[in-house]
Amino acid sequence: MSELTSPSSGHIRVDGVSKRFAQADGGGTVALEDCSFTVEPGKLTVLMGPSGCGKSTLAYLLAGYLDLDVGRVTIDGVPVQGSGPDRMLVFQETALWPWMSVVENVMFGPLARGVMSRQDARREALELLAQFGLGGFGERYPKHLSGGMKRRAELAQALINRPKVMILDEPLRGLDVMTRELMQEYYMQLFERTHCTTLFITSELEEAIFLADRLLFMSPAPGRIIETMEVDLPHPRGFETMETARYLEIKRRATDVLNQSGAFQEV
Amino acid sequence: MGAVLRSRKFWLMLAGYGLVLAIWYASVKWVPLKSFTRMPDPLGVIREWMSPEPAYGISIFTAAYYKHIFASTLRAWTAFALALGLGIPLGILMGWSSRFNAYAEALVGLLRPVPPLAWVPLAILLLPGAEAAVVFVTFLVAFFATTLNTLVGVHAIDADHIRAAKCLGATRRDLLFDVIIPGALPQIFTGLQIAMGAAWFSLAAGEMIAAQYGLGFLIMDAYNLIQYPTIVIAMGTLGLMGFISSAVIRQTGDRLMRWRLEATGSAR
Amino acid sequence: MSTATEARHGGLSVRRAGKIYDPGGAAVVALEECTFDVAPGEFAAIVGPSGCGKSTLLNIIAGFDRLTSGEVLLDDAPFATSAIAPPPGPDRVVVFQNGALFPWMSVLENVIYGPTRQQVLTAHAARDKAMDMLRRCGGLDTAAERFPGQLSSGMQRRVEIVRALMNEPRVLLLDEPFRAMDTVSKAAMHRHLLEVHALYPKTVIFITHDLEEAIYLADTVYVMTTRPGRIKRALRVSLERPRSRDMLASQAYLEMKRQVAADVHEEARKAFERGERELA
Amino acid sequence: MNAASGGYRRRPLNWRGGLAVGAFLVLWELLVRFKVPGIATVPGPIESLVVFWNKYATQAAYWQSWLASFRRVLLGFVFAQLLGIPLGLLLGTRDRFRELVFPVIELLRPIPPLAWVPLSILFWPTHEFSIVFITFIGAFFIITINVFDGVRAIRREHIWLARSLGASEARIFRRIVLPSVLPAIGVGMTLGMAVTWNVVIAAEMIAGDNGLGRLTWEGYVSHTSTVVIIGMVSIGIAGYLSVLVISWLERRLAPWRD
Repeated sequence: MSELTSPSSGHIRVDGVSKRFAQADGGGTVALEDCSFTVEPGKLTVLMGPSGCGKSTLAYLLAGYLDLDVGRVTIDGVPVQGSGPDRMLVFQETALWPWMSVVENVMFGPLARGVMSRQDARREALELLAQFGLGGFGERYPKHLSGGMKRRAELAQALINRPKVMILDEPLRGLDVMTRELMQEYYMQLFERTHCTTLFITSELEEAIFLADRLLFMSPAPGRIIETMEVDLPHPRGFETMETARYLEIKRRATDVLNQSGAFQEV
Repeated sequence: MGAVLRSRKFWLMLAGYGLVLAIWYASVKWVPLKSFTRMPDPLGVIREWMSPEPAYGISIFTAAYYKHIFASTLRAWTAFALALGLGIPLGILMGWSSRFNAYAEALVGLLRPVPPLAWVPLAILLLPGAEAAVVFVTFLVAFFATTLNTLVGVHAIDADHIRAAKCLGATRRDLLFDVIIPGALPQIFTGLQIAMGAAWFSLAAGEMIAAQYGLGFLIMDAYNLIQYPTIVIAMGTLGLMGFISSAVIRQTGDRLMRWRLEATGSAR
Repeated sequence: MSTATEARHGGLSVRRAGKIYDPGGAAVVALEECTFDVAPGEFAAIVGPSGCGKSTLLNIIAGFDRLTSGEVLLDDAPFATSAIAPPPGPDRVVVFQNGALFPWMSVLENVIYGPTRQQVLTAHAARDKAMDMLRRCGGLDTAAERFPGQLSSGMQRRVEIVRALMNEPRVLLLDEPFRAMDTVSKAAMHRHLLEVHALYPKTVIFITHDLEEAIYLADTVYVMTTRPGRIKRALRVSLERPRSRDMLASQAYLEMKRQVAADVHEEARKAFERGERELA
Repeated sequence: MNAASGGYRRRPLNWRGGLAVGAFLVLWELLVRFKVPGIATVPGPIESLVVFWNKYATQAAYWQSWLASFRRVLLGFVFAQLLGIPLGLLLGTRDRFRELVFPVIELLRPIPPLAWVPLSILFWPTHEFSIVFITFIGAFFIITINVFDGVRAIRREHIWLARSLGASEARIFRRIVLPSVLPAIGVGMTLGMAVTWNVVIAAEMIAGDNGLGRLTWEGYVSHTSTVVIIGMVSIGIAGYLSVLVISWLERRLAPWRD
């Protein structure tokens, strides 16, 4: 597995970020209010919160898709300016371009920035797809792939650009529980190979604990970080990690945090 | 209301209308080409349209104007009603039983490519009088749009709704009225709006070719009698009546399908 | 295993059920030699990977599909065989995966639809029973006049369960009802379903991918193999009722889960790999 | 605008469909043979075919009408796409331009294309030009609105992702905006072509001196109903072929869709 990222870079600092969406009738909804946290380089940080608490808004702000009007976001000390290949976001709904073959989707980044010739880009894209178990699917259209396979193709599409940070916005939402568990294991193995700084967003508690080195809890809307929890489960983590007493202990503490945050009332 | 007045959108809209009128006026007045100078100018049209004693007898104050409007509207809505009355049941039947659909879809497929206005000569020959011919042609175009969209609506119904109703003891008749019709209604109304728009398109042509009165006839009549401002008045009125008819259908749809408004309207 | 006294009937026995689909000549064996029994009033969960025939089984019991071989008995009377295909009916009501409330009817109209269509109750009696049931199932009577589109997915699912129970079904069939929900609303729905099952004890067939959910809710958990679907093993759930969330941390629960999780995980992996091979 | 009233899905004509069409033709023949009142003036399918084969199929003038109509349809249609597609793209991507121009389009759109005939005759130097202008109007609004809707339906994630990867605006337009709008262009063209044929026939009846519409109208004026039938069937086939070509083109432009 060629060294995909340098684990030392990708330190994210978020200070006092708020986001308000103005509506046509002059009113407005506050999605985020005074949101502050850090993401350690080379670590897998999980952002956990109820649906509708502004998690995706935060992801879009970090990726540079939404304008930052209140607060500061820096990566390795440099303030974030617009979007770029250093911060790759994998959307909740797959965003592979349906009219391009899978390999073309993956090659798009390097070719768009002109950092590789077409042959090199194709070779590396195919090699990466093979490592993600999609060896024979390069020439297929995205719609011929299953949900799990599309996710892996999107990871290849992002990682070929050697991002400093990977942001994943509830990537496993909508998958059935079993495929989900298999994909959770897959992400863990991928992270343990690349150590790419990752911010993983989810509303599933077990998933959050299984993946996280550090767990951030978000309050219901308007979203704020209300609690941080270190998850010292040993690596490599696998399917059986979820049976260990340590895991259950963390799960119990995390459930208490969620109860206090009022995240459990019926939305 | 204040917000709308201040919004950029409103002023740009006005600017757009103003620009078009200005270009129209300038080109008619100052472009030395005959094809431009023959054109009626906007001020002349508006003056004619609004004046109590219009030079050519057609303005918002004259009875003749409303006689033409009434004739066209009556034809359009008669044709539309026929299309609705025949198209919806046929569309539902085609969606409901695949065997019937196999027969019907082939016949529809046979007749549909023939542009409705190509029927005008045959319609005049076969049907008693030009009136029936114009209404028939208008009906034809609305009928195809209604039938096909009703068929799409029936096919788009969620199979779980049908299965749920069966679980709850619904008979075939119950299924039709409790699931099929309400489920297909949104797509049926899409079809009805397309049908009404298409009806006014065909009506204008039919009236221009074969009618003795109505807005389409008025356009050709005004052209033949070199009453050019009246051409534009009739064109504008046709557009307006088409727009109003579609709006009426949209409103009826919203009222009949309150559940769609309530759901999308209210934040969950 | 608690057998609720009121549930006099609703016993279901599946005897060597088989189902073969024949899309374009390539015979697909969905079910083969599938056998298990559900006692009256018992809450049975069926766990298996996608494509293992769980839904096929449900469709056969509900009357949307027919058996190729074997038979199904309802209260010990032969009910479905390769020859007899029972029509859907109010004695076996399905709560669908993506919800099937009629969006164009109010909550109340949805709930009284069954009994009024079968002329089992007058409109007035149906209304009273419906309001009573809605009130007891989480105070849903306040939403009686609203349209399903205005409710949260959790509330819609509860109304759909009430709509099913209004018909006093012998068997309640739940097809992965909480699949699309996140942890928070799923936990609330589990609590609700257990309360409703205590109030209105019926035989329940609960289809799911989620082993944890199955053990937490059911009296018996049947693990199905990937296609062709067969019962791989049955697990008697020893947790007493009423169930509570802290039981999920108890040793008894963990032991049961450990026994079955390996099987379920293995079937999931096989289905996942076969799925990808078929796409290749 | 919805596809249901537009393109024809190529489906194998099942035996029931064939039976229905056959029954329709036989019924038509019988009605004419038994001089049913009202239908008597019209020739049966067999007679129409015979007359067509002897007097029209070999006649150059007949095929000239095809050419005249096709030329008008093609010219008007192509101009409508050349103007309508860019306009639709601009309306979809430039907010200020949309707020200025779209209300005017909404104002002119409800006016039936045929209503433009008198002004068109006045404005354009020849009848040919005026008819082509009418066919242009027929297809123009439809393609513009469909492309406009197509651009607005582009998922913002598709654009954001391309920007993140460092793509220039030109590359985003070429590799993201255009491909995702292609299906809408296909629908707009298919619907536009159906309307264009409808419009050219009427325009020819009102103001044309040749073409299939004219042929049908002269059949009516000269009370030779056979010509009316031949004209109508020819128009139907011409219209069907045109829409088939567009559907084929659409599938070629967007191979990833089927």
